Amino acid sequence: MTAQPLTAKDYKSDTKPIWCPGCGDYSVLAAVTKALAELQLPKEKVAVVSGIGCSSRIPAYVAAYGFHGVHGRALAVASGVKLARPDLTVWAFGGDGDGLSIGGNHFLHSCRRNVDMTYVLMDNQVYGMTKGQASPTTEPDWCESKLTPKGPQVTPIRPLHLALACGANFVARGFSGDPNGLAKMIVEASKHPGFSFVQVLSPCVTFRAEQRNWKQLVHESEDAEEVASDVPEAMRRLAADDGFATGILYAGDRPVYQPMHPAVTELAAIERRFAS
Amino acid sequence: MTAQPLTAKDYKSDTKPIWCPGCGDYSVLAAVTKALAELQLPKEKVAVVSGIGCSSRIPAYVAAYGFHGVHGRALAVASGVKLARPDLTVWAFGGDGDGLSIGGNHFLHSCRRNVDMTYVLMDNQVYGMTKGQASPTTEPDWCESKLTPKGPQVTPIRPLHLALACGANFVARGFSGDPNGLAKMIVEASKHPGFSFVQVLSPCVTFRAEQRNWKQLVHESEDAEEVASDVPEAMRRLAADDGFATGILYAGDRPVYQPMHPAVTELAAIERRFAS
Amino acid sequence: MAESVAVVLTGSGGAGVMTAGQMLLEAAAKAGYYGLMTRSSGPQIRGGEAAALVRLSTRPVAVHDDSFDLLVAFDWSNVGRFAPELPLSSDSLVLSDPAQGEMPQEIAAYGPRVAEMAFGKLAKTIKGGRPNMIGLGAVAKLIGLPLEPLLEVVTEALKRKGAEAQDASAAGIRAGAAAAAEIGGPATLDPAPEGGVERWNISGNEAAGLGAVRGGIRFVAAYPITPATEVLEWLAPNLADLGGVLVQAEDEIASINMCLGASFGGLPSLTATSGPGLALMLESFGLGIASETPIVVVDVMRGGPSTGIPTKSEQSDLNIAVYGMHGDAPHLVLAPNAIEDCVFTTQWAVHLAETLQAPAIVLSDQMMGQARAVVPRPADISFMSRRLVAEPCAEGEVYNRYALTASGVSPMAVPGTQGCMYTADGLEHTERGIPSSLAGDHLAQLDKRKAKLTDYDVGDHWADTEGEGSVAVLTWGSTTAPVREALARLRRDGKKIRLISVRLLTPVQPEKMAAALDGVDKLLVIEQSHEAQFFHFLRAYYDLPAEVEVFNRPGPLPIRPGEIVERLKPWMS
Amino acid sequence: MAESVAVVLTGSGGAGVMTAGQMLLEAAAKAGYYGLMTRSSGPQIRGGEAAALVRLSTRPVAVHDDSFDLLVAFDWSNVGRFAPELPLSSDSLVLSDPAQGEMPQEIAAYGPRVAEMAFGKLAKTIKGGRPNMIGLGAVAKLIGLPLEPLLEVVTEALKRKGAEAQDASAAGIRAGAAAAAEIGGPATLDPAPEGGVERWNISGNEAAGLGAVRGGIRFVAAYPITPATEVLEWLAPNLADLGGVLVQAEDEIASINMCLGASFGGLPSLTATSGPGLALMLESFGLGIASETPIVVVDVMRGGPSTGIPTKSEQSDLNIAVYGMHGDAPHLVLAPNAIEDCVFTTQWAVHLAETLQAPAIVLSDQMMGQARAVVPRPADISFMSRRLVAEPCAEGEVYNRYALTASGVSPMAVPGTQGCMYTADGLEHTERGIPSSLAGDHLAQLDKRKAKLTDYDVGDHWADTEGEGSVAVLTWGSTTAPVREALARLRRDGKKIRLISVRLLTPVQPEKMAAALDGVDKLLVIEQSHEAQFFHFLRAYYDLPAEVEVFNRPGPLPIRPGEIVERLKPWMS
Ligand SMILES: Cc1ncc(C[n+]2csc(CCOP(=O)(O)OP(=O)(O)O)c2C)c(N)n1
Ligand SMILES: Cc1ncc(C[n+]2csc(CCOP(=O)(O)OP(=O)(O)O)c2C)c(N)n1
Ligand code: SF4
Ligand code: SF4
Ligand SMILES: [Mg+2]
Ligand SMILES: [Mg+2]
Repeated sequence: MTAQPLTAKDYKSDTKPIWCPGCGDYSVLAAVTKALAELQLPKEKVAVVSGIGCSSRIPAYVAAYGFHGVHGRALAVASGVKLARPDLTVWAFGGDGDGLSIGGNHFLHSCRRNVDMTYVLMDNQVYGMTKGQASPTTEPDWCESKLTPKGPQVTPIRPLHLALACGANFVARGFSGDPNGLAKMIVEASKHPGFSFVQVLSPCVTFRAEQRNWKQLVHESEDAEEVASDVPEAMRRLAADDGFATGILYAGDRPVYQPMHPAVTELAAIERRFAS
Repeated sequence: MTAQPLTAKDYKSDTKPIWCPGCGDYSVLAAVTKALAELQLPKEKVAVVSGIGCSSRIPAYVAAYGFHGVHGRALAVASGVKLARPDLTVWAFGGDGDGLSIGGNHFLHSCRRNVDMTYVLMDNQVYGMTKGQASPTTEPDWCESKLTPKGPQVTPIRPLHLALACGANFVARGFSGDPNGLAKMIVEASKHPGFSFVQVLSPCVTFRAEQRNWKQLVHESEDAEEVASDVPEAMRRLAADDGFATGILYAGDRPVYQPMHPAVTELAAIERRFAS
Repeated sequence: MAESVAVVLTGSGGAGVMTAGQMLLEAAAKAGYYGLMTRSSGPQIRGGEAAALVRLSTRPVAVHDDSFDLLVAFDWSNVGRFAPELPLSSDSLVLSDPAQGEMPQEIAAYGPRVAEMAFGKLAKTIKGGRPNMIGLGAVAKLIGLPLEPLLEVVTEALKRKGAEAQDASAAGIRAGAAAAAEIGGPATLDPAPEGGVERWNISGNEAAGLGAVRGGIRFVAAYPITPATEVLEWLAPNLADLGGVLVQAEDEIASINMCLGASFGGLPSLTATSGPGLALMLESFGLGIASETPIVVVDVMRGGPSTGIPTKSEQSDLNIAVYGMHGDAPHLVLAPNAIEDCVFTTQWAVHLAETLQAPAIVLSDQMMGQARAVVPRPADISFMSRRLVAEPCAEGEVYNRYALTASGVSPMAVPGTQGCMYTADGLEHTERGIPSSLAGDHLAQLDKRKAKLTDYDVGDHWADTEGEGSVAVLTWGSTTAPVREALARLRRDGKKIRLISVRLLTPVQPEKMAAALDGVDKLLVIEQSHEAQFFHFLRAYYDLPAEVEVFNRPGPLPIRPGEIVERLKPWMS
Repeated sequence: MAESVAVVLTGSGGAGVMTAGQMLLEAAAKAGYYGLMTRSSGPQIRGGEAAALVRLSTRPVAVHDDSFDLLVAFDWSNVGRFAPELPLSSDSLVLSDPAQGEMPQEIAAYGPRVAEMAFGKLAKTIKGGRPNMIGLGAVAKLIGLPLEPLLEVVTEALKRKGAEAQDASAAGIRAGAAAAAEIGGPATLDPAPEGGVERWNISGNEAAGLGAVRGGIRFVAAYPITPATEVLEWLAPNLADLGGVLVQAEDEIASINMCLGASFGGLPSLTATSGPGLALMLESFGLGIASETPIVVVDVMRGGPSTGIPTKSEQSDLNIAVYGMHGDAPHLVLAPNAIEDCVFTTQWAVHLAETLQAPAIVLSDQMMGQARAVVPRPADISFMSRRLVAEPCAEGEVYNRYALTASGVSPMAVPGTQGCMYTADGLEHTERGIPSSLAGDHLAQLDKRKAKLTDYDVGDHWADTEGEGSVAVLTWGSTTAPVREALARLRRDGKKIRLISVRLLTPVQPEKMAAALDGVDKLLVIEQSHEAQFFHFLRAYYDLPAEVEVFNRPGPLPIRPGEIVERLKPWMS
């Protein structure tokens, strides 16, 4: 059967996003469907997993199997899917709150466990869904939330640093304003064995309207041509990071965690061991 | 009143530890009481907080206020104590499972929040209390647990790397085999403003008997005289870390998170705002 | 003339229906009326269809009426999907802009009277004019609300925008009122009551926050969640002003553990959340029970299970609140039964938690929490007792943190108290606080933790009861409001009927309930839960009359007074 | 001669009482007996006082007797603290080493017969001899267990240690038996039954693991916790051998979410934990309910609340298991009632979860889980139905994941199935799976999720019932064992009495219960919980006879058959 190649549009579901007009997440969705088209993955062999948040609504908008889980647990669900079904391509998505606040522990352990999947963190430095509170990536002096009227006063998490320190096997930063570039990056992340992490700067135009000018701030990383393959080198590069440099920072070769192997025994043999 | 200075013994409670004979935790306890004596803190002004695990039993053995909480939440409880009671000296304790597995998210966020307290992680690279499973610091090929008969197969967390990446303001490693050195380190950690992290190598003689020879492996860090005050430099030093180098690695000067301030209004004035 | 008039304003995101609704409520308050406003909106984060539901009255109103008198639609985008929330009758008036197309089928099906008003066109006649202001003016005219207070409110609200904006809005209001002069209003409000009752404009979530600080809460750690976030938003700046603090934690587990730490440190502590967050807190809530560390958790309930329906109300967290802890875990569960009662019930929860050294859950819900009402100022209550703290111990004296006392409450040492150093523990323990697995210690401490709650005399606050007769309605929480209104209607018709609205769910009060039910032979239990959680809870712990019926329904549609009257009619001879 | 004999071996850490106990059990099994062994130890992680409690019998025994016939103390260190767990009678024999000092007061208080044996000295007479082997030999002699199987077991166990160790132990056993010849045994076992019933030596935790794999579980993600860890320890290597996998997760929340992911992927999935872990899992358990993703959670209950008493048993997680989720959240709760029933009940739980696409909780407990028994091989059961999966959809066909079907169960598409792509969601949704906050969708899905459980015919497995008459005992879980034994005693005395032991706690089965209770006018509810959680659960959901009494007690002391007989006597005319 020589089927027509699938286009990005084929990977869009017919569910209409609930996002605000102008939200960066639309472009992330576009990048995802482009990436799927680039990879020509059969729709039914892809699982898109997320938590809760504006960004986490993405699975329903992709024509693939999806799991819109609870807040903060996307990576645990995604790990379960991939460990049980190594034949599927598993992509997890979520916001900076979902992934780094309530979900921080699963981020830490997913980085080090190195299940072969891709995690796209749609970072808008705010909790969009709950109407604009500070997230772990918010600046310490951002005073627009009534919950932290004097700003969160806490040093933001730098997602790439954290991913590297926790052992992620592929670390990159993209920008929703460049869906083509982002699509390529997601393709690379997905192809790379193990746990791949992509931070995407994706503006929240409603609660962080000033992020509209991220397009002015975002620039390609100086080291973009040459991906680091060693953690200290990647760390060194990050030392000068302004948070807006895009590109693939690091690609490592740690062994993938895939502990499921074919059966070697029958149940009856196991049961016999109880006989006394 | 010119009271006698308190000795280490004065800071020991009369509750007998449940630890196995030879457990490294006895020496951590000794170091803690020595440190308290060194600091001459009034017993009632000290709060010792922990989670669950062999190591987490320590509060009851110290003559101070203590909170033996649930598994993995020591840092959250300790943060609450310190935020509500800035006048107290707050020390949190726990194992590698308590602090880095189930408690990983609170570790991450405590490092960055920078409440003025000290966290001593008693690392034996195993879950002692539950009879010997792999922890996040266990070697990938350690096969002694029935839960992971082929070893955990996951890259261990390096606690100092993680603490640095998450923004801890003071980072050190000690060894229970040197209680005097450890006591000094805890004193420094406690005096340093903000969140101070001390990883203590504390052997589990029951489930990791081979750790008895840690005393051969532990050595003072080459950079011990000169504490790094800048994160990239500390990271650079860690690049060569063998996991057994003791000493204070890093001491920073990030602002302490202490958001409680004296009242500026009466409740009545606030209530009046509801009047329509 | 009508004692109360109910109005809905609907339109898509930019139409400003929420602003208009709020202004209407404030204007009515200024004019001496009471009122209530709730909101509904579509699934979009921003800019979706929205509805402001406003009821104005000469007496306090805690619930919407069976139907709305007036529906003003600035446009019809997706308004059809709200139809079940916006019941109309044939007496209702629908006012819409002919430029916005047809009234949706679902609204038309109610068979209301229809009138047109070109909000858009009229607005364009005014420089800077906006359709919602035209609509506001029309509403005022149609329901007989004087224009003056409305103009005052609008002028006040636009102070920062300058005179031009103020004038444009005022002109819009006047234009709307003028345009409505031709149209017969659906009902005209009775004149506002005379007299100087102090009235507040407050939401249930703000009220819970106020109750907390009245009760002495000075430490809050929490993680945002709909529909509880406004509790926190109110508390954050006000706690800071009062010398306390609100910490935004990394998750709900951190939140409750920070509260435990702060309360251990001596500061009354609270967190607020909704179902999913409460679920995450339960393990540590149990630590509060075992270690006898008082804390208060406000759960603003939303539709469940799981993520469910975050923006809609339901009374389906009763089970988890009452039974959701592992082990035998006695604790306090309270529920406010009206917006203004969120003040009292939360304050009382803090009081009970502190007095009994036990964690408490306050079950509010989205309906109360996010509704805004103009109500009489909630009375000041001051409770006498506080946390029983330990005195310093002399050298050699032994301090037993978990001493077995007559009341079950043991003096709690606050860090800083000399000689009383102890370790709070979630492991079972001796009186001293030393871990113990002995049956005797376990039983003694279980008895103690239970008795301190069941032996405490909670007085009359355990429930609101009213009326007499052999028929009773037993309910709780926000469902109390429609029940009260239904019963008032029946009483107006000379019927005898009792209301028991349970405020203190646990510890259960069998004697007080038996007294309240004395002489009742027919009982209707009313609640907003698919599984009839309240009814089964009552069965488990109380002896109910032989004839019991249940009127239960899940969210999001509220139970309306008229439905309750219908359900009761067969019993009303 | 006795049908069963009960022996305790005690001593401090190094004494080897657990090894000896295990060998005794195995030897008895070899000799054709049935048996049971449980353990008790002090708070120390290692090396503290310990007791092996062994009962041997000619028929299967699921519970310890009212008292022990023989107590062998290798030393007395802290053995007093076990006294309440080691009831003795005046017919009991205590055998202790005179070199180890006085019998503790608490043991002496039982007034047992006392004999001395110099375990230490005798051991020293043998090269490499150990006191516990002397003790084992003495026990065998005193209760009439043949030495041969014991020698076989010991020889087998020490195979790796070499002939010298084997000989030393054999010599020790013989020496102990010889030394005991002079002492009159407390009771002599009846001869072992003839015939070739296949017998297994299995713990409840192993049995739960076996039930899981029999049911088809191939994915487990879990976090260790006492007393559930052995379920995982058994599963890890065996799953690997069967082509499945056990993942040790970072915490319980990750565990259950990994299970949800794996089950979504099509693999039957399970996790095991105890109360604190279950509490952490509840939010995500609710996600399983709302998204209709089957998973099984085994909760091996321990003393609560909070960290409680990790090493001791209690039936106090019933509330959290039945009611612990936010929202209206129907799900399955099952409880095995004996060690070997852990196989069947866990297998059945997997079957029900998969068939009904609903999460299930299996409530085992420390008593069953960590006890080891010699029992007849649990029967093979095979259930016919499995998860209803969706067929591939053609282009243009719409797949409704949450279709409203007659049974409430909708075909579930496993990823890989062409054309059926859908998004599993914890938000309320339409049949298609699209988030919806409409009352109609909510009600339809709530009805569906409820009906698929309540309408399913669970057959006879919902409870174990036996006996007849107008008096009944209603119980559940591990408490069933002493009830069975008590009722057997009463029946031997010619009394009529019924047993209903509920295996399926939810969905409730009102019709089946009514049938089981038909003709009962006196009911005794028995459970191991301070709050009488089971009794209140029964009240909430079932109509009980007019005369109901409750015999409830918290852990850790088990409820003994004799106590039950006493409680029932007044009703036994
Ligand atoms: C357990 C739990 N806690 C809190 C919430 C409320 N909540 C929903 S989304 C969200 C944060 C969203 O922020 P982020 O993950 O950054 O996503 P965004 O909306 O910004 O894309 C929160 C706190 C929840 N649904 N569940
Ligand atoms: C919620 C919860 N999950 C699991 C456990 C079981 N548990 C108790 S201690 C422990 C790990 C202990 O390891 P660690 O923190 O390294 O302390 P150690 O005993 O090695 O000092 C675990 C898993 C628990 N008590 N609570
Ligand atoms: S609130 Fe922000 S993140 Fe959410 S949909 Fe709107 S713009 Fe996007
Ligand atoms: S098990 Fe290990 S960590 Fe625990 S007390 Fe014993 S030696 Fe120490
Ligand atoms: Mg965000
Ligand atoms: Mg450890």
